[in-house]
Amino acid sequence: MMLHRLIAAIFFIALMLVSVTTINAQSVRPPGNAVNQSTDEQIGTSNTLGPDSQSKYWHDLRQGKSGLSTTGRSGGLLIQAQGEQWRLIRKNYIIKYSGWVLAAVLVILVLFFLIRGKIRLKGGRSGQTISRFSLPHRTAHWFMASIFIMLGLSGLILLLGRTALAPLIGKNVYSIFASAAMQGHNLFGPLFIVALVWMYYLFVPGNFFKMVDLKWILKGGGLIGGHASAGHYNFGEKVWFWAVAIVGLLISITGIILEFPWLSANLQLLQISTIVHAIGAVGLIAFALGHIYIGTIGMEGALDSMTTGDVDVNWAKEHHDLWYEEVTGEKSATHDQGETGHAQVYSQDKITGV
Amino acid sequence: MSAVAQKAVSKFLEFIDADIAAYAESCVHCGECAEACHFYLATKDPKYTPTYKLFPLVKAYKRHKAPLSGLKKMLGLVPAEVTEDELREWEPLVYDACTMCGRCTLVCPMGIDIAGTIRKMREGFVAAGIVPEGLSVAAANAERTGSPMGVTLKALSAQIVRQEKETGIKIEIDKKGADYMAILSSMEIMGYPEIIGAYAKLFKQAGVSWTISSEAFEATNVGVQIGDGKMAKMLVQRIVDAAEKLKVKHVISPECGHAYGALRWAGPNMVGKEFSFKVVHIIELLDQLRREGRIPAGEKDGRRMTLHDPCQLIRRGGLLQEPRTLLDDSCSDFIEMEGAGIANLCCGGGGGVSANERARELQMAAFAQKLKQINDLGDIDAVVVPCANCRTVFEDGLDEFEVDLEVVGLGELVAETLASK
Amino acid sequence: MSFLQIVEGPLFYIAAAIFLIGAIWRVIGIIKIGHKRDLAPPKGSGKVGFVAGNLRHFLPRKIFAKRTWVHIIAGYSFHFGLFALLLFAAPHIDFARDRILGFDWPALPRWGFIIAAQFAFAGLIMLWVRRFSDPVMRLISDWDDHIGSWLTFLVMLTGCLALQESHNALKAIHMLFVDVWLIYFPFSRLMHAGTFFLSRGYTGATYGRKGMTL
Amino acid sequence: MARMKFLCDAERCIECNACVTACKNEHEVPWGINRRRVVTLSDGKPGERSISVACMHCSDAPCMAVCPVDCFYQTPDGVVLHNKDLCIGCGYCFFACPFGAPQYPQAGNFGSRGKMDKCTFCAGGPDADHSAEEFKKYGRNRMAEGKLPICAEMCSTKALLAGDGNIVSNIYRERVVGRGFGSGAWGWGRAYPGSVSN
Repeated sequence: MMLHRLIAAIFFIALMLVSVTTINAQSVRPPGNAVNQSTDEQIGTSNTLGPDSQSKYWHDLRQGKSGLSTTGRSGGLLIQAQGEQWRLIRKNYIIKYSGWVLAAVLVILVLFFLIRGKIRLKGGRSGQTISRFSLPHRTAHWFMASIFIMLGLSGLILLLGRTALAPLIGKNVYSIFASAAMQGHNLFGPLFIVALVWMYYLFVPGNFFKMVDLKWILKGGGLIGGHASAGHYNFGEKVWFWAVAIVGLLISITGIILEFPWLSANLQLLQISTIVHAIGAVGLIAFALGHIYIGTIGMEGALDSMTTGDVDVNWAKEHHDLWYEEVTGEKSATHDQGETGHAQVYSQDKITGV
Repeated sequence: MSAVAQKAVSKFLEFIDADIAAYAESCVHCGECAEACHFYLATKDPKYTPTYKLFPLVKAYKRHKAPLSGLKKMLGLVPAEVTEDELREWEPLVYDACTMCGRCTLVCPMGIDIAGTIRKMREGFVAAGIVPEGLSVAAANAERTGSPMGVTLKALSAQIVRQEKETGIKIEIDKKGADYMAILSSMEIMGYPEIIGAYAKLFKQAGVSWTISSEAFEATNVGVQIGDGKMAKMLVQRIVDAAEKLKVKHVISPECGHAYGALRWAGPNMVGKEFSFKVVHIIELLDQLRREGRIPAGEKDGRRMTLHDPCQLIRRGGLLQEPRTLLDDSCSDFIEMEGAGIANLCCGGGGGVSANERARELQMAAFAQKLKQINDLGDIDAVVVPCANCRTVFEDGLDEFEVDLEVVGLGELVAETLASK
Repeated sequence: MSFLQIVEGPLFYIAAAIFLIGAIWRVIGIIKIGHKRDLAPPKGSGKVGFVAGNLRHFLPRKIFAKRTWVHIIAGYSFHFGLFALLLFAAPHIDFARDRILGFDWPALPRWGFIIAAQFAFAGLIMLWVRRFSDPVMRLISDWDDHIGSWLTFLVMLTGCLALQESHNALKAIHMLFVDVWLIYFPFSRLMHAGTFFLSRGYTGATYGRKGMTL
Repeated sequence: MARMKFLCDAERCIECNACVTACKNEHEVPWGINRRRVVTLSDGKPGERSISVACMHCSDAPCMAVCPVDCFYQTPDGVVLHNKDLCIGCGYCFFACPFGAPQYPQAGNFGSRGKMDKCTFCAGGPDADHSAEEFKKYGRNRMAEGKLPICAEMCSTKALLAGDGNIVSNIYRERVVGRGFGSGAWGWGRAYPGSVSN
């Protein structure tokens, strides 16, 4: 039953997407032998006192057939049929599962931390550092991070508040939170786009996938054991980057549609937007939790790259050996033979003593 | 608080006027000034951020002198006392890492005159006796002979005789009632004595009556550089006395950065009275003579040249156009470096830094920035450096980096390209 | 008396008084320290320099702007946004009319308010983020810088969260932060808003007297 | 307890829009908001029909289900009301409502919707009956006065029926019988599933 409804929901979303994009596809010429029927004459009975069944008439209205109206935002639309589907998807899938997904990610992270512990530097800290992220990179990252956190919190309050928060603090207090969250969410939304574009521009070099990434995946990213070579960004970081870029773009577009609803008179578009927006956002938040974990308590020395911009040389050798070689022209000796980085050699003074 | 720190702090407080108070209040720690400071640009070490160099003085101000500081003190919200250790920590920042070039003021959104404040801060360091050794040697020399390099009258006389021989023009010393009295920086006397010949040639042609005093020929004011008010005053007084004795109308400040400011702007305030003579910078004077047609330009120098803007003359002296008009007449292939003019980079050795042996490495790092600016121009035959101190720094630096580039003074260039009568 | 009535009534008036008296006290205090008379014959006018210095420092110089454009944009964006919000937001004008001045002036339309808020927030977040990601800024920043940034941020944030104008609690929180901000102002670096014209002007006057180009 | 329902007899509605006007007047709703509207089908063609539509006060109301702040409630009479003090103007009820009932003041102002407004079945809101706040937020509370919605009360052709669902369906049934043909009343299949009368 569950599976059936899920499939139906996915099918519905796909259908809505298709219907939006193929709105003009109805201009297909009918076959030559088709009987030319005027659909207008089919509406209603020919005689107001006649005995005809009106089931077709009402059925069409039920499916969203429009009339004319001089007043009201919905115009001549009598019954908006897809609102019901939207309600079901939102209540039964998005709100229901997004909380569990986020909780599950947290549990997995806690379990991972308990089992694997902090990923330490095998060689300890060398005391020598190497520059990893420039000031603009760091500024853009933290700009994005602060806006992401504000949007994430306010968004989750709106999405899950009625289920998770309102019973605890009461409807009246929760309404205050929700009002603030919505205003804040709408306010910071456009800034996310600014941050996204800026970040994409700064971080895209080095984030394209290469053969090394396949090897990295095969070795499980070195999390399970063994060493996986990586350039400036490893496969996980690249996936995170592209997730932010692509899902971020989706969220931005749908967010604009939702924030400026008069841009489109199409209610379906708004409904699809809320669904895409919520799924994308929950996905990004889940990913972000992992990102925050590995960047802070998960891995020794990782946070340095975003605070001072300089990472320990041993950290660079252990986690981004190919990048280290590329920058210093020096063998890091931690990876397999034959996986040399680019031959571009920089001067030694990129490394600075502490 | 130790007695040493006490001395420094009371000197700080003595020097904090409304200007410095406004500066201390207005700094929002935006960090822009770092981007203007050649020491920061050269090293990328945050401690060379100009506003950071002022911290001890600002602390003292906030604790003792700021309005509402009494109220804040009751609530325990004022900064702690400045300690001797702090002063010692800051000493290299205040002496080695600031040429008082004032470039930071240009970038500062609050217009804070950090260079001028550093100058006053050094008074506190001198009072506490926390001064780099190189500078104290120069100071001792100046006290003894009136010249930081210990140039004696005998040495000057020898140079004058040589220049007289070379130019064939008689240079009168201690001529009473002359219009102009020239003073020179020790660097010029010892390193570039041709300037004396140039003066002779130019003034002869212009018909200017001038002289050099045997009692006060030294322009360099090491007191200003080191921040010793007493000595600065003594050195200025010496010039004032000589000028009054010779009854000159003008005193010519040489091509030397701090000397001009020390005499022209700080001088009257130091001796506590208005001068009976006018102080005029040699570039100003040459520009005036040129405009009056008294020193017409002859054949131009064909070498490809650029101009270094000495901070104390151009940025902080206001002589932005004068050297350029003079150069236009003297040089046929002149090219400006990027960022030339008021915001040009400092040579890295002003404000006593070049006299401070300890700061040599830092000075060279800063000079590398300057050198890059010049190298970016491509092929350059010579760089005009109208400041004797900058000139020494240039020659020292070019030597260090093994760059072959001629450094010329502006006065000499004008003299060389003078139309022959 | 409700919480809102307290924070926009007596507490607001007390805070405003502290703000005004403190800020004026401090500016006058600085001016009263005074200077020694300058005996050197001037080459230009100090008064003209005072004004010129104030105006000149609004404009960044090209050579530095190349290196610091992000800070310049962030700084201007924050300050312009903040002043647009402070002076032209409809609720602020109503508040000024009803409680302080008795007259009003045209307010920003709602979209104008939101755009101004975008600029103000983007700028402030950028400036603050830079404070801890740039080693220079880390070295020179102190608690006052961070508290000032955060208080201003919270005042702006709570104001914008109350944009629906339907919950007294949200308005009261905004007013509470406004009161705290007003009280904090005269004792902190936020005072630069009242002293910047002095520091620019004094330097400008020095430059003006010396005939220096700005 | 009676279950309140609306019914619009499409065979009788003459598109006079008096229900819309009466509603606006009775509740003094602001500019741009119409709690009720009249939709004309096959306009100007044979078989033209008009239907007056507003909130149908659904049994399983979608608005109630999707509201993030849970501001809707249903009276024992089956009337769906909402609390404007809780409403944040998110617009989700409009996304979900089949009948396009929720309305928003200043819609389009940079995405800001004011607090949602909709037909109350002339039953006011959560504030005290007949209080000034109630009138300002929700309009007149005729139900508390023992009266039925104004739109139906003043409908000149009695096309719009409002009141106890059983009585309304009885009237309609009689009409259908009298007219000699049968069909489902407009909207009932959606709004009151399982109670369509024929």
